[in-house]
Amino acid sequence: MSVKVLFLGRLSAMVAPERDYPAPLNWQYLLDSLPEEARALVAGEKVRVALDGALLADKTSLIAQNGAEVALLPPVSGG
Amino acid sequence: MSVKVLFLGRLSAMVAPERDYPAPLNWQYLLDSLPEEARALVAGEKVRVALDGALLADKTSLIAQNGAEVALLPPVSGG
Amino acid sequence: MKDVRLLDTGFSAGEGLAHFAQKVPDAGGIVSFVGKVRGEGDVKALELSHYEPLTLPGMDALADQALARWALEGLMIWHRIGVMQPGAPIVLVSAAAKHRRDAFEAADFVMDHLKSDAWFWKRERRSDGWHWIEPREQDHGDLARWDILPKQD
Amino acid sequence: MKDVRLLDTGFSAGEGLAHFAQKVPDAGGIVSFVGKVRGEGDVKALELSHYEPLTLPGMDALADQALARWALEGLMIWHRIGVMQPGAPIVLVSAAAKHRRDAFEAADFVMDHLKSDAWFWKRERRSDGWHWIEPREQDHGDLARWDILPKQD
Repeated sequence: MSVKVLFLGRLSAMVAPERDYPAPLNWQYLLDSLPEEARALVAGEKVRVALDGALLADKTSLIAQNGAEVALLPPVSGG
Repeated sequence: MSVKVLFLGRLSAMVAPERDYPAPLNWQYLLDSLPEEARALVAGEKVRVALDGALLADKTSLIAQNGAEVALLPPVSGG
Repeated sequence: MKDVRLLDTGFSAGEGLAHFAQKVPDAGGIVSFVGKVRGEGDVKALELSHYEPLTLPGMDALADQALARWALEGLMIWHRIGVMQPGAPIVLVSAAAKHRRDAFEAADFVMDHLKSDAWFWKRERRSDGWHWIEPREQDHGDLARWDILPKQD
Repeated sequence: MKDVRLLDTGFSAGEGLAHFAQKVPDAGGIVSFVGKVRGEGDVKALELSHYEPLTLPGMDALADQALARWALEGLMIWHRIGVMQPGAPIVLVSAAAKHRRDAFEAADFVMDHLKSDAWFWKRERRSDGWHWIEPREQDHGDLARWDILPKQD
């Protein structure tokens, strides 16, 4: 009964590349689990959230069930 | 005692790639020597003239001495 | 012709371009961009990470946008992931068209979007460790051009 | 780094680009344009003629203008003259810079000027003989952009 959470970009260094959480996982529980610096970043508007590979329009509505994958996506820099 | 005149682009087909003229050569003499269609094109503002490799600001002031090279340059199309 | 790839090993930009050019025999012009890891300063290595479920589908959708917006014979987008050394190619974008303006604008558009609107994260290793790179302000400005500029033929 | 050539025999765009890339190791981005003889319709061959005393000096001056206007690591301009078959490369322009906008704009600028402001004359052989080609209206419009657009950094 777990949810896999992936931390991309600088979040991977601030938290871990990935972590397992007990299911079901909601937004507040996830936020409260993070170290302070990461929590401020993740709560801010620049971090997007994907659930099972699909971006959430409102990340605070997150509820991830057993076996789901959540990805926390900070601002990108490609090319 | 001659001046070489080069006809570039479509002028080469309308007249010849090049022709020798008696020196000194002035603009009116050169114009008068051309077949009608070429004369109209050469007299128009789109044809530039170079004397010994340098563009003339006013082609009608052309006076080419013995051994000189005159080039008649119609509109370009490169790339 | 659309050729979108996420590559986890090195590639030759020259061979990529030659491969692409063969696929678009009717194109009068091909505009290409090659982006490389800069060797200046203290940079020892560059790492590009991605998020599998979003990155390649996002690149593919970007290619479709460009193909819909400009009259192209073909579009190639190759992007590296993983750890690269200075001088190594990171990205190769090539747009082929009958008329060069279409090719220039499409390649420019794709690069602007890859830079600050695609799912990649970049960090550099310097002598004092890894540093995350964020897009420059200029990159966001470049991106905003495409919402403002009228479509040109 | 400036590499301006008038070529009277065929060349490989891929080899030209590889050659150029080696000369600009510090460039973060290289934008290239390859223009080819179009094979569509009835075109059997293309001939490009030039006027020796003006053509290469004009290309060289064009390169200097671009190098003065943008922050470039290098600029390559290769242009064919003579008779070419469909599919053969006519022109290869490559601009290398630390930042991609400089490279894109410089390559675009050089191509616009080569198209309608350089000393070349072009004719096509079709089944009914040779036909002279004049610049399209679009080409003159493209050229005028550079007098209007503010210089961007």
